[in-house]
Parts: sequence; structure tokens; C-alpha cells
Amino acid sequence: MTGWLPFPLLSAALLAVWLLLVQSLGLGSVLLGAVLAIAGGHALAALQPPGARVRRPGVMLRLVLLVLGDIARSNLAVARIVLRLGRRGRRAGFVRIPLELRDRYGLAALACIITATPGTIWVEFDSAAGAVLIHVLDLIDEEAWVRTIKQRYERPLMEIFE
Amino acid sequence: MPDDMLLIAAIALLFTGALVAGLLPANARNAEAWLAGVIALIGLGLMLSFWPAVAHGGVVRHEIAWLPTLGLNLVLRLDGFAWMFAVLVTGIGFLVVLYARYYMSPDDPVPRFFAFFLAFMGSMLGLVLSGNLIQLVFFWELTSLFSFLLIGYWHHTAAARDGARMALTITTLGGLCLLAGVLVLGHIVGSYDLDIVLASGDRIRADPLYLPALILVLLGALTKSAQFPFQFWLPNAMAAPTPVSAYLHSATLVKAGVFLLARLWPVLAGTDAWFWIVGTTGLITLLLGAYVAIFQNDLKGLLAYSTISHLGLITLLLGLNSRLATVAAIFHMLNHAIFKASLFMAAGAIDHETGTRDIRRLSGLRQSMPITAALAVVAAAAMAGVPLVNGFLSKEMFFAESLTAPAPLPPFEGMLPVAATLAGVFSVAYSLRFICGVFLGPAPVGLPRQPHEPPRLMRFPVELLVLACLAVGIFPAITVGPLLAAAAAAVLGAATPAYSLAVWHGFTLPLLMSTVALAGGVVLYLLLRRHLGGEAEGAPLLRRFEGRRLFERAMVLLSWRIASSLHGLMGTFRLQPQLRLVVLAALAAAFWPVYRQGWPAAWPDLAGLDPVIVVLWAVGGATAIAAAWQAKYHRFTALILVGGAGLATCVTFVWFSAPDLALTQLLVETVTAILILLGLRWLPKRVKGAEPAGAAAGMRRLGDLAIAVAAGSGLALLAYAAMSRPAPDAISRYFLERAYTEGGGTNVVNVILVDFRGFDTLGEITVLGVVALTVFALLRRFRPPPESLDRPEQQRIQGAYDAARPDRAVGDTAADAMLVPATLMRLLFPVIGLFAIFLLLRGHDQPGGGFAAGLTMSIAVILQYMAGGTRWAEARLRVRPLRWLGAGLLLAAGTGGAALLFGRPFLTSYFSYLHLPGIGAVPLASALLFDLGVFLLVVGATALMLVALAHQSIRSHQAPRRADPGAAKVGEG
Amino acid sequence: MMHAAELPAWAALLTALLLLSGAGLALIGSLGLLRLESFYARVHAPTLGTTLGLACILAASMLYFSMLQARPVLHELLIAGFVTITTPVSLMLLARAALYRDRRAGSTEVPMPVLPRDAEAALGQWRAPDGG
Amino acid sequence: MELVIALAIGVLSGSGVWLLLRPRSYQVIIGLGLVSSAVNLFIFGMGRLRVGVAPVLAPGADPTQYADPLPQALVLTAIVIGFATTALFLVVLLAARGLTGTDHVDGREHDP
Amino acid sequence: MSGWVGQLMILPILLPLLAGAAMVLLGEQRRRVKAALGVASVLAVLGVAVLLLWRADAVDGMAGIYRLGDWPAPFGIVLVVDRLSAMMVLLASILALAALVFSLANWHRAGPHFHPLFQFLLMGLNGAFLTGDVFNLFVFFEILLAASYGLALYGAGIARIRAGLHYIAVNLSASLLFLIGAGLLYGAAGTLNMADLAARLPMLTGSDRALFEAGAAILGTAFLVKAGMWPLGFWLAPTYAVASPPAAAIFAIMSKVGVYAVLRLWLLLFGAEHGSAMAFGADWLLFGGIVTVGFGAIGVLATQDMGHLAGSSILVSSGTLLAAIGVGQVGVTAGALFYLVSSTLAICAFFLLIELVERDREASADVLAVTLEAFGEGEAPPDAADPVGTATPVAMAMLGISFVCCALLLAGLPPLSGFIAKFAVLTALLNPVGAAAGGAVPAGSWALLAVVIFSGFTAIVAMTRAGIRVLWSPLDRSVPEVRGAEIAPIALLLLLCLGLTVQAGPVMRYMQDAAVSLYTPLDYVRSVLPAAVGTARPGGGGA
Amino acid sequence: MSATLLIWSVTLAQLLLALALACGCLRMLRGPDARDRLLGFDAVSVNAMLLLLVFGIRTGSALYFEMALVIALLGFVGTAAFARFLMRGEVIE
Ligand code: NA
Ligand code: NA
Repeated sequence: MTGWLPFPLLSAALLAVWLLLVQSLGLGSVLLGAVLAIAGGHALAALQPPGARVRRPGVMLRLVLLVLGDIARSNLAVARIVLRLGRRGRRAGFVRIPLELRDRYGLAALACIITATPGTIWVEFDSAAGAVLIHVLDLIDEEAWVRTIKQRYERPLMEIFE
Repeated sequence: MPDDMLLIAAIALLFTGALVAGLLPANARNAEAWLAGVIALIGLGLMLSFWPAVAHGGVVRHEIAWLPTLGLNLVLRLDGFAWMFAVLVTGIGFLVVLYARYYMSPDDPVPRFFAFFLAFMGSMLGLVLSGNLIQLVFFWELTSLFSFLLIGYWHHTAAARDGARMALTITTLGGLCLLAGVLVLGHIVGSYDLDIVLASGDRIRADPLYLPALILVLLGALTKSAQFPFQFWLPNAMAAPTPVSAYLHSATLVKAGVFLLARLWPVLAGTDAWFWIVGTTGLITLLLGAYVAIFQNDLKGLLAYSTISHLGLITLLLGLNSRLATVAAIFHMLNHAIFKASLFMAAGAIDHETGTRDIRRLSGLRQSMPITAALAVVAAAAMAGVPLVNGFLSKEMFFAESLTAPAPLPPFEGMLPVAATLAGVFSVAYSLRFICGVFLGPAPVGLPRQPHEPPRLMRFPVELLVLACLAVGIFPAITVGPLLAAAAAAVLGAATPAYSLAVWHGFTLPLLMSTVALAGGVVLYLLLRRHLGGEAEGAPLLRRFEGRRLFERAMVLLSWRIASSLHGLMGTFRLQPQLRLVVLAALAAAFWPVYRQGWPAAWPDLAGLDPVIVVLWAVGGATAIAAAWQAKYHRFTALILVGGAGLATCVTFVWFSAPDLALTQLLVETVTAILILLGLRWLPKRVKGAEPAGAAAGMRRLGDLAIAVAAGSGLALLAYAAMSRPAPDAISRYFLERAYTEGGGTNVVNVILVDFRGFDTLGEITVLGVVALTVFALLRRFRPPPESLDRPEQQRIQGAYDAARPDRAVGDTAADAMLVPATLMRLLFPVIGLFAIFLLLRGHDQPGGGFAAGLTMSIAVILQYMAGGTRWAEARLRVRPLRWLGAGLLLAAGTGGAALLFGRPFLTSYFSYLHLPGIGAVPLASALLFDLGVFLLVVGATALMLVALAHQSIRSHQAPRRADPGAAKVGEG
Repeated sequence: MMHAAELPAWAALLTALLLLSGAGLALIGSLGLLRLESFYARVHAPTLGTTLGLACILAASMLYFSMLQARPVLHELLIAGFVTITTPVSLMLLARAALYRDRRAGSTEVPMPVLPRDAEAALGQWRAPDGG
Repeated sequence: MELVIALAIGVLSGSGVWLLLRPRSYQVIIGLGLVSSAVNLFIFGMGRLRVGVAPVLAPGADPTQYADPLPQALVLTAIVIGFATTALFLVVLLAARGLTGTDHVDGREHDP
Repeated sequence: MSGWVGQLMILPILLPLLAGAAMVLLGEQRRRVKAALGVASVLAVLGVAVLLLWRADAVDGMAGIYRLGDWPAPFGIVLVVDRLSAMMVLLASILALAALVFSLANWHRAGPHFHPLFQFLLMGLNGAFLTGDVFNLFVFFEILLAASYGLALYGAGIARIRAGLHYIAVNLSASLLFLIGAGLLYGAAGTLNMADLAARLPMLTGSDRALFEAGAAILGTAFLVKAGMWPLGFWLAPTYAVASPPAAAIFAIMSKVGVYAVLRLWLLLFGAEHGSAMAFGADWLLFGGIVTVGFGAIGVLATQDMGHLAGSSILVSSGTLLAAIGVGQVGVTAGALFYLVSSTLAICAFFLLIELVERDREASADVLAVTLEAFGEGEAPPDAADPVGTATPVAMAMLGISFVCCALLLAGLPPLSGFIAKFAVLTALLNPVGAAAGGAVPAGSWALLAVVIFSGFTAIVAMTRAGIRVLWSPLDRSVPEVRGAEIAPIALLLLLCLGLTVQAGPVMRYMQDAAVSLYTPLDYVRSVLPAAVGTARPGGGGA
Repeated sequence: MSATLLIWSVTLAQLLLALALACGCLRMLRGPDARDRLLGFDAVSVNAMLLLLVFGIRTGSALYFEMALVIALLGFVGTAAFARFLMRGEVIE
């Protein structure tokens, strides 16, 4: 957390953001961007966030693709529901999912994935019980949802963050 | 022939003397008296030295430029009439000083007394010497002021306070009327110079404004001279120390009124209006004063009403429109001054030696105070008009005039001599009462002090004056003849009539009237003797019309009750009517030119409507109206709805080519929303309840609705009219042409902000900084409503839940709820910061700039406060908003000020390119530095406000009466 | 549309398609806001606009500007990234606020927290106005 | 287009003025915000409405083709000042509520 | 004007700004340093103001044009120093000096950030007087209002908060009107520079003209709110009455800013066209001014509270000035300028004095209340143990004399400048320049005369009542404790009023010259826009 | 051809987004609860952002992009603050 580059990953991301913002790859832009990116790392360090280690970039890439696909599919599913196409008798409801994931970045990623996917939303996390409550727009089978979430998302996230 | 400079010297001497007297130590009684006496004596000497110059109709004039462009110069003008008064003022002034040395007690703060006295004398001298009407008013008001201070000298007594206040109120009211009258006279004549005015009598009397001018001037004169119906202030002025009364009543203050009447007699008199107003007032006052005087139990009260009566006599004489009567008036002014001064001093001596002035308690003082008794008898004889004393002469002239005066209306024919005789009867009666009640009868018992003669020097002034009474009374022609001639000629000029100053004119009707008056007076006194001395105060029939009480009641009514209700009627202390008026005034202001010039726009063209904008503003308008609807009970909802209107505004800015505006508006909306939310925490919920539901409230709401609709339509019409006109040839073209070449930026809006009109921006950030300081200062003293002191309901419930669960600690619910959001918000901190820097750096060329960047940065900071709470954030971020604020302002101003070092105007910008190898041209612009200042200030100010507001929570959650170092830290770091 | 004519037909077609589908998805999402029955159902609807809808429009924008300026224009990715991080924050907070409020109001629609047996009493805290 | 914006200005200012005339301080602050928005749009409109010609100079373009930048600068200043004064009013409103015990703008309830 | 003399013009704005910013950086403590800095800044501004006044009078009324950022008018913002603005800056700095020195005895410790707020207020005042740009005028209005909000609420307290809420709400509304007005002027004429507006106005016809006039009228409404004209000025007296004394003292000139703006803009914009008569809205000014004087006078009577009395006196003063402007005669305007200076100094002195004479009566209740409200924290109360001043008969005498002087000034009685001022207005009212003696006088002038006389009477009645109550109290009250630093500024102000009387001739000559330049707006336009004159002025008549 | 196609599709897309905006607005107006209004507000700001992106395509100008970027990056702050207030009765504890 100390040293001149406390959060290399973040700094790299910041540099990328900077370059996208200035839309230039000139030396000046890169230099300035690098300075700002490092400064950004220090700014985050001032907030003393818990440390993060990210491993298994392959798993991460696979997860990203998987999520993108899921999001696209869910989009269409929800669109159908809104437009009242397809079958009737849809039921919405809450599902409580016990989690093993404890890393806060991992949890944050999971929350983002669940919430960003149309049809599901992260509602409540109970740190003592280690369970998350999600709301599902089209709830057919609670068990199936628990399984899906744990296998599709939680496991790879645990591989990445823990 | 003395130098006319000496006139100003005399006045200056008196005022300087006043200043010196005021600076002497409190116990310097002798030094004060010496000073005042010598100064008064020098003044008298100076005046006397002018006698040769004025004796034969000469006028001494001394002019000093003061306000020449407005016709107001210091003009000192001494003629025979003024000389007579000047000598009275200084001469009697000297005697009064002498008298006062012995009269005043060692406990009295004498510096104040002599200072006011000398200043009053100076004002009076200035008044009689005035050769300019405005200057006359100037000194006139000064006499009111210093007489007020003298009357109120013993202000620990209620009588002194009330008397002084009454005198001031009445005389300044008169003085203000006089000012108005003099202004009108000046308007008629075209000058305020007395010589020019005196030469314009015909013009003045012929002017349509004559009557108003006359009435105004008379209001001044008659109030000052205590004429009916303004007579009541004078008796109450008795609360003054007796030397003051002697002075004010004899030679000075009250004489100023009749002095003015005589002074302006040549230009104002000679009309029916004059006759009726002045004559009637004088007559009533003459009779009333004399009648009431008989029944006074206070020596000074008796003398005061006698003064009123004698002034009424003078006024009546002046009002008769007769030259001879005017001569008599002038003569009586002189006589009255002499005998009244001596009488007052005698009364003062009695008071001083016996400790009381109550005629009922006094008796037989001829034994213990024989000399004083003799002096008083002579002076009282003059007052009563007994032959061989001066009062007789002028009184007989009055009786003669009463017989010959014109009577415009038949019913009053012959009434004047009767009235004059009756007044004579009264004056004899009260003079008798004065003498008999005090000096005759058995020796007094139970007086506060054992009476004996006053000190020699205290008696001396009285003796001198009584001697004068006798001298004038017996040898009028040689003693007072030349003086009266000079004075009368100064007033009447060439038209001075012939008159005879002799004690004996043969058996004439006036002599008969005098005899009747003397006899009648004696009879009346004997008749009334048994009734006088009862417990009842005041004169029969008039007891209920006690002037003082009436005055007080009128003042309370006029200056308090009526004023208050009128003030309430004309104004309001409520906000809503005020805002209503502002809106209505603006509506009227905008409507009026349009009404005069015609409707400035064509009918709308419906083609070319962009449906997106239509929908957008259907949304914006609906949310705005809904916000207005909800703001009373659903504050939170209203805030959300306002956000909708704000978004529509943002999109509109983008649509119509104003990306900078949209950016700033959006950021400001966000920060404002957070601010108000922080504030909502301290606004207890409104519950729908007993609200005004009556018809009046309904009408008011309907009225407000109408105003709102009118204001909205008005602004919409104006906007439409202006927008549908072709654009004028605006100065902005200059900016577009030069922004890049001379301002060094392509974002013209930003170049305007930091360069062309950088001064506006500097001012604008100053406003922001100032407001932040104010907010901070206010919150330092913030006392939340008791209903809000507790934690919010949500927190209490969630905390209780956590507490009840063994596996959780209080606050876990919040921590769990914020777990993911806080993680993300923290990650966003550097990202948003980076974005802020980006906005700052590119602002000169692309949308952005210091302000948007600053707001963005402060959002990044406040997000951390939201994520972790105040304590958490402040343990990690050392935000020092005040430093940022001050540094930003200093940087922006300093950047502008740097130009001064190069001899260029403030805020002159500088830019060039620095060529770095491998990187290329790096722009270097002072504008960026300026923008950096803006950025720093905005971060500082916004953070200061947000954080100071956020701090209230932790402040109130702590023990509410303990010092909170955290709050102080916001300011300092 | 100053330079739209310079675009090749395929790019124009693709841009148009992406634009329309993105806008359509956003509209459907917003429509869902009106049509779905309960708050918890409605909370899902806007995600259509923030995910695939947004992606389509961003893609259209990238394609269009890249073609127009003859260079890869990628800064739209920033929007995608930012929206992905930020939208869940507000939605999660909103859903949780709703949940707490419903629990407080005694709604049966929302589940109570799962508790260890000895802490059942804690549930009462959600309902008692000043329980603590 | 002018018509729509003019109407928008009218609706915003009308709602704002209605709130300004209400007795509750919170209504007044919301009203001030709405009128501020209306006034900002109004000043902005004084530079006339033009679509897609933001005053950001491109090389070699004709200066007359851009939207009038000056009203935009003025509105920016007005926005900032409006923000500042809103913050101030808010704090005064809160202080008044705390000290007077009522949210009536006069600091006391009036009998109907 | 070039070189260092030319740079003087920015200093009345720049010095307080830099001083204020530096004070913010100094933080909340170190009051001594800040006090020294503040006094130095005000003294420097005072010196500059004297120089500017002297220049303006020497160089035929126009000391110079200061082009900010070196941009030419009408494109950039300019400061214009002529007789009027130089005089106003001088007046502001005198008031500032008095109020600041007064506050050093006590008040500057009663809350945070007094000194910077004070500097910013001075900056705002000077900027408003100097600027030649309508929108920049708005900005300076806002600066001085923002600072005045801070100072009005300085020391908090329920009364201040209550009045402050009204003050802020009304003035914010007025600021919005200002924006609408300025926007319309720009929308119709395409410029913001005052001189340029005046130059362009004759060329506007039809609809543009109507829009311009509507803008000007709305702008005028905003100014009149700030000037406190009836029925827009009900907020004024209550706010000023409860403001802390140094703040109230400097507020004495704030309502004059509105008057100044009307005077400046109206004569500039509409003076040239109509010759000496200002047709546009003049009747309204006259009428409104007269009613304002009446309302103020009644307010003076209707109150027992001296703060309210002083606040209502401000209304009287504002009303007199507005009506005098509405008369539209050079002489009356000159008299009004004299009156402005005199009444401002007097009211300032009175506001300071009130606190001293009432100090003993309320036993610094205000200050104590403030600290009690401070939620048990914040700075120490202004040393409760440390006596506020020394009690001597001399102090009592000084208070008495000062009170009498204030009463005389407010009532317009001799020998102080109030009388001269009133006379100058009234005589010019009845004797218009160029008219023969005895010529017809319009009814409005008579009404003004009557109401001015009436207001003098109410002032003397109320001041006597108040003075007797506090200074001649029958109770054996202890002599109030007064510090030299508190009585000195009052004495300074009153001596200045005395000086105005003695030197009435030269001062009045200055005022007349200033008024004449106001009535020859073309000279102003020519000075600001050397290039624009003569090119496009078809209708410009000029006086 | 491609120009016409683009113009039409952009116009239509804007119209659709405007309608989406209106839907969000309706939810803001109808409530019934603060949370629903907030949801509506969130939707409105998202749709406004999309509208601005399409507007950028329509004008061929990148000037409006930052505006969309700001909504993307900071638009949530308002909603989050509102939601936090609902949840805890306080924005900053
Ligand atoms: Na979702
Ligand atoms: Na007796």
C-alpha cells in the first residue's frame, strides 16, 4: 500500500481512462496521464481501502464474456416480460442465497453482475449470516437460482479474488 | 466706526466660549462664571460700539461666502432693530450670568450650564443679526436646540424632561414650518437675502403663494412666541433653572417669534390675512394668558403666563396693520424684556432663599427680604402698567391703538378696546397677586429655609433692571427715545410715523382705560383673593384644558397610535405580501413599456417544432408543476421532481449549443440536491393538519395562483418576443473573432469567463467564497429543532435490530447496506478526481473549466463522506476547505494582479507555447492559472458548505452541550 | 448530420440498426417502469436502458465517429464502464431502502431476515416504532 | 422552438413564483430554484436558440456560424451565484426552523 | 491616464479582495493580524479614494477608464471613475473605516470570519460604484449582498435569523429580476456596457425598443427593491435594526447602492434622449420616493426601538433621494448628492451609537445570547470578565453630544450638514436652474417639500423620545462603558458632517459638477467609447 | 441514401428515447412512493444520457459527449444520496 505505486491495477486503469478521455496517444498525454494515474493511486491509498489481489486473468476474462452474454439474454427476457409476450403466470420474488465469498471486491463484483443483469437485483447482504437476498423478476425455481448464482458467478469470483 | 468683522467675531466669541466652558472641570464654578460673564460683557461692548453706525438708520453688513451657488451666505446685518435685540441679548445675558453664579448650586454640573448658555446666546445673537433668511432659520433652530438643553438641564426630574421635550417639539415644528415658509418666500423673491426680501413686499403680497408662505412663517413665529394655541409649552419650560427662565422669557427665545414678525412686517403685513391671523391670535393669547396667570400658584408659572399674555399683546399690536402699533410693539418688546427679566430673577431669589415658589406658602417676605420686595414691586408695577414705570408707556400706546384699529367686520367693532381693558384688568390682578401673596401678610411659617436677602451680587442684576424700568418709565424720551427711533426706523423705514414718548398726554381715552384697568384689577384681585390659594390647580373654566396633558395625549395619539396603525397599514412585516409586491411591481414594470410601445412579437410559427424538445418540456414542465404542488408536505418528493426539471434544462442547454452550461447545471443540480438533502435531516416532517382552510385563505391562494400565472405568462411572452426577434449586432462577435487569436482558447465561453470577462468570474467566485464563510459561521451557531435532535427513525430501528441480534453489533445493518456501494464509491474517488483534472485542463479549449472541475472534485470528496460517514472520511482525507478557498481566491486575484507588475491592467492575460522536445508545444496560459484558482475555490467553498452541514449530525449525536472539536476542525483542517 | 453522406452504406445501416434497437430497448425498459406491478418488479426495468440499450447506442456512436473521423473512436467505452459501476450503486441502495421501509410497514411481500434461533426477538425491532 | 422554450420558461417561473408566495420556507427555497432555472433559460434565450453550433471554435470556421457565447457565460455566472445563494438560504432556513420552532417564513405561525 | 496613477482605479476592489483572501488563509484565529490587515487595507483604500476623488475633480469630472484585462470597451469590462463614483467609493471607505475601527473594540470577536466578510463587503461596494458594465454590476451586487447576508446574520440570534430570512428572500428575488432585466437589455441591444447601451438605445426602434424598456423597467424594479422604495422595502428596517452594529453601520450605504444604480443608469440611458428631463419612469420615482419618505417617517415615529428608528431613517433617506432623482433637475440632483453623503454618514454614526447608548441597558444581552446559542462551543464570549470599556463622565458627555448630533443630522436641523443637505434639495426644488423667480413649481415638488419637512419633524420627535429615554433616564443608571475605539469612529463621522457644513461651498460645487456630468451623459459615453461617438447617434440630443 | 437512412433512424431513435423519458417522468409523477419517483428520476437521467449520445451522432459533434459522460459518472450521485436518505434518514452520518 506504500511506495510510489500503491495500486498498480487501478493506476493502469486510470491511465487508460485518461488516454480515452484525451483521445490522444502523444507522449505528452501519456506522461501527464501516468503522473495523474499514479497520483490517483495515492488518492485511493489515502482512503485506506482493504488490499485487493486479483489473480487468474483467464478466469476473469471468461467471466466477463459469460456475464455479457447473460446480460444480453436477460435483456431480451425482461423485454418480453414488459411487452407481455410469451407465457403467463410469471412470478416475482425474493431469493436468499448463502455465500462463501467474503472478499469485498468480490462481493462488489457479484453485486454489480447481479444488479446489472436485468431481472435480478442485489437487495440485502447480511455479513453475519453470510447470505444475500436478491429479487428476481421471473422466479421459477428458487433452488435453480441459488445454484446458478453460486456456480456461474460466485465460484469464478472466489477464484479471482480469494 | 467699528469694523463689520466684529459682528462675526461676537458670534464666534460666544460659541468659542461655549466650547471652552464645556471643557472646564466640573467644579470650576467661578472660572465658568468669569468666563461667561467676560464673554457676554465683551459681546455687549461690541454691540454697543456699533451704536453710532446704526443710530441714524445705518445698516452694518458683513458677508462671508458659505454656499454661494445656492444663495446661502453668512450675512450679518445690523440695523437699529437688530441692535436693540443684540444689546438685550448680550446685556441681559451678562446679568443672567452674574445672577446664575450665585443661583446655581455647587452640586450642579456648571460646565454644561454655561456651555449651553453661551451657545444659546450665540445662537440668539446670530438670529437677530441674520441678513439671510435661511441663516435666520439656521440660528432659529439652534436656539430651539440649546433652549431644549437648558430647559432639560435638570433632567433627573420628570418636569424638566417633559418641559424640554415639549418646548423642542413645538419650536422645531414651528422652525420647520418657518423653513418651508422661508423657502417659499425665497422662491417668490428669488433670493434669501434679507435686504432683497424686504425690498420685495409688494411682489410677495401679490404672489399667489403669499398665503401659504404667510401661514408657514406665522407657524414658526407663533409657536416660538408661545401664542395660542401653542402657548402651553412655555409654562412647562419653567422646569429650567430660573436664570434660564429669566433669559428665555425676557430677551430671547420667545422674543424670537415676535422679532421675526416685526422683521418681516414690511413685507408680510398689510393684508387682511395678516390682520385676522396675527391679530386674532394675539388677542386670544393676550386675554387667555392674563386670565390663567391670575390663578397660578407657582411664582414662575404666574410669570410664564404673564409672558404669554404680554407676547400676545405684542403680537396683537403687530397684527393691527398699523405703523404706530408696530412702534408700540417694538417698544413693548424692550419694556417687557427689562421688567420680566427682573421679575424672574426676583422670583428666583425668593425660591433660592426660601426653598419654595408656591404663592400659597409664601407670605410677608417684605420683612426678611425688604430690598428684593421693593425691587419686585417696581417690576410688577411695570408688568401691571402702572404709570411712571416703563410698562405703562407701551401699554398706553396699545390702548390708543386699540381704539383706532380698523375692524373689518361690524360685529367686532368696539370690541378691541374692551378686550384691551379687560387684559389690563387681568394683568393688574396677577401682578397684585404676585406682590401681595409673597411680600404682604403675616410672616411665613414652615418654609424649607429661613428667608433672608440674597447676596449682594445676586441682587445687582435685578437692581440694574429695575433702575432701567424706572428710568424709561419716567424719562422715556431721553433714555429710550433714540433707541426706539432707530429700531422703529429699521423696521418701518421712511414710513415711520410720528409718535410721542411722554408720560403725560392729558386726559385721553387711553388714560381712562388705564385707570379702569388699574381699578378693575384691584377689585378683581380682592374679589378673587379668597378663592385663590385653594388646592385646585389652574384657572377656572380652563382647568380641564391642561395644555401639557393635552399635548401628551396628542403626541401619544399622533406620534404613536396613529403612526403605528398607519405604519401597519402601509407596510408589513410578513414575507409573503412583500414578495407578492415585488412580483407585481416587476410585472407592472415590464407591462408598462410594452403597453406604450405595442406588443413586440409576431405570432408563433408552429412549424419546425422538434418533438423531442416538446416531449422534453412536457416532462420538465410537469415535474416543475408537480414540485410546486408537493413542496409543502412532501419535501423529498418535491426535491426529486425539481431534479426532473433540472434535467430538462440541462438537455435544453445541450440541444441549443451550450455544452458548458449543461455541464455546470448538472453538477450544480447534484450538489444542490445533496445540500438540500443534508438540510432535510434538520427539517422535521410537516404533518397535514390544521391549516387555514377558510374562504380568505382560499382567496389568497387563488390570488397567488393568478399572480404566478401572470408572472409565468409574462416572462414567457417576453422571452418569446425577444427570442423571435432577429439578434442584434452583439458584442459577442468580437469574442468569437478573438477568442483563439488573442485569448488563446477555442472554447469561447471559457475564454470569456477567464479572460474577456474574467472580472465577472472573479466576482462570482468571491460570492461563492463569501457564502461558504457565511454558511460556516451560521452553522457554527446552528441549533437544531428539538424534534430532529434524535437520530432518524430508520437508524434507530436498524440499530435496535442489530442490538437485539447477538451475532451483530449496532451499525452492522448500515455497514452491510453500504458494503458494496461504499467499495465502489471509494474506487470512484480517483476516477472522478481524474475526470475533474481533465475538465480543468481542457476547459480553455473544450467544454469544462475550473468551475465544473471544482464541483466534480467536491462531489468526489462528498461521495467519500456518504460512503463511510464523516468520521471515517475525516480520519482519511485531510480536507482543509478554508485553505483551498483562500488559496483559490488568492491565486485567481494574484494571477490577475500579476499583470499590474508588467504595467498592464488587472487581469490582462498572457499565453504562449512552450516547446518541449518530444512532446511538442505545451500551452502556457495565465488563464489556466486563473482557472486553477477558480477550481481551488470551488472545491474549498463547496466542500466547506457540505461538510459543515454534514457535521451537524455528529455534533448533535454527541452530548449536545459539550464542545465539539470536530466541528472546529472543518474550518481549520 | 453534416457529414453523414460520407459514411459507407453498411456502416450507416449498422448504425441505424444499433441506434434503433438501443433506443427501443430503453423505451421498453422505461415502459416497464409504467407497466410492471410492484416496485421490486419495476426496479429491474431501467437496467434495459443501462445495459444492452446503452451498449447498442454506444456501439452506434463508436462506429459512426470512427467512420467519420477515420480513426478508432473508443471513448464511449468510458461511459459503458462508468455506467456499469455506478448504476448498481443507486439501484442497490434504492432496493434496500425500499426493503427496510416495507419491513417497517409490516409488509408481507418482503422477507424478514434469517435469524439464529435465539434472536427471533430482533425481528420485532423492525416493527416497534421506538424499540430500543 | 422558441415557443416551447418560452413556454418552458413560463411554466418554470410560474411554478416558482407560486412557491415563492407560499408560507413555508422550504416551499420558498424550491421556488427560488425553479425561478432561477427559468431565469437562466431566459438569459440563455437572449442569445437566441441555435442547434448544434456550440461556440467551440473549429479551425477556419466563420465566426458568425456559432451560437452567441456571451449569454452562456452570463448564465454560467448566474448558475454559480444561484447555487451559492441557494446554499445560504438553505442554511438560514434551517437556522430559522431550529430557533423559531416553525418553518413559517415569518418565523411564527399566523392565525388563519 | 496611464502609469501607476491609472492602476489606482482597480485598488479599491483589489485590495479588499486580496486582504480578504489572505484573511481566509489565516484561519479563524490570529484576529490581531487580521485586524491589522483589515485596517491597513481600508486605510489604503481610503487613500486611493481620496486620490481618485481629487483626480476626478481635477480632470474635468473623469478620472479615467480602467479596462480590465486590457480589453477595449464595450467588449471587456471597464471601471469608470468620475466624480460620482469617486465620491461613492470615498464614502464607502470612510464608513468602512468607522465600522471596522468600531468593531475592533468588541464585535469582531463575536463570530467567525468577521474580517474577511467585511473586506468582501467593501470590495462589493466599491465594485458596484466603479463598474461600467451592467452584468458586472450584478456580480458586485451579489458580492456585497452575500457579504451583507453574512454580516447581517453575524452573531446569529433569533431576531437576526428571522429578519435575515426575509432579507435574503426578498433580495434573491430582486437579484433574479436584475438578471431578467440585464438579459433583456442584452437581448435587445446586444451589449452590456452601460455607455454602449446608452449609445445604442437611440437606434432601437419598435419591438426592440419595447423590450429594452421592459428590461430597463425590470432592472429598475430590482434597484428599487435594494434601495428600499415603498412598497418594496419593508424588509429593510427590520433587517438593519437587528444586524450587528458594525454591519448595520456599513449597511447605511448599501441601500444607497440601489439609489446609485438608478441615478447612474437612468440618467445615462434615458437622460441623453430627453434632455434634462427623464421621462422614463421619473414620475414613478418621484411618487414612490415621496411615499417612501412618508412611510419611513411614520416608521420613525411608530417605533420605540432605536434600531428600527435608524432603519426607517434609511427609508427616509432613500425616499428623498429617489424622489429627488425623479424630479429630474440638475440642481435637485446636486442637492440630493449632498444629502446622500450627509445622511449616509449620519445614519452610519447613529447605528454605531445605538449600541453604545443601549449597551448598559441590555447588559450586552445580545452578545451573551449569541454565545449561549453557540451550542456550548465556538469561541469565547467577548471577554465577559474583561470590561468592555471605561465608564467616565466624559464618555457620557461624548455619547450625549453624539446622540444630539445624530438627531440633528437625521432631522435635518442646524448646525450640522443635515440642514444644508435638506436646504440644498429643497431650494433647488423650488428654484429650478434657469427658471425665473416665482415660476410655477410642479405639484410633485410641493409634495416632496412637504414630506421632507414632515420627516424632519418625525425624526426630531422620535429622537427626542429615544434620547430622553436612554440618556436622561430617571433611573440612576450607571454610566455606560465605552472604549475610545468605539467613540472615535462616531466622532470622526460627525466631524465630517460638521466639515460638510463649514465647507458647504466647495462640497456643493463638487456635487453640482457631478450632477451636471450626470445630465450630460454623452460626455460619459465619449469617455468610455472614444471610437463610437459621432458614428451612429442619430437621435442623440444631449443636454 | 445512407444519409437519409441515418437521419431517419436518428430522428426515430430520439423520438423513442423521448418517449422513454416521458415514461420515466410519468413514474416520477405517479409515484406512489418516493422510491418509485426516484426510480423514475433515475430512468429519466439514463434516458437523457442516451438522448445526448444520439444527439451527438445527429450533429456529428463530439462536444456533447462529455455531457453524457458526466451523467454516466456522476448521475448516480444524486440518486444514491436520495436513496441513502430514504434508507438511513441521513445522507452523511
Ligand atoms: Na438487474
Ligand atoms: Na401667599
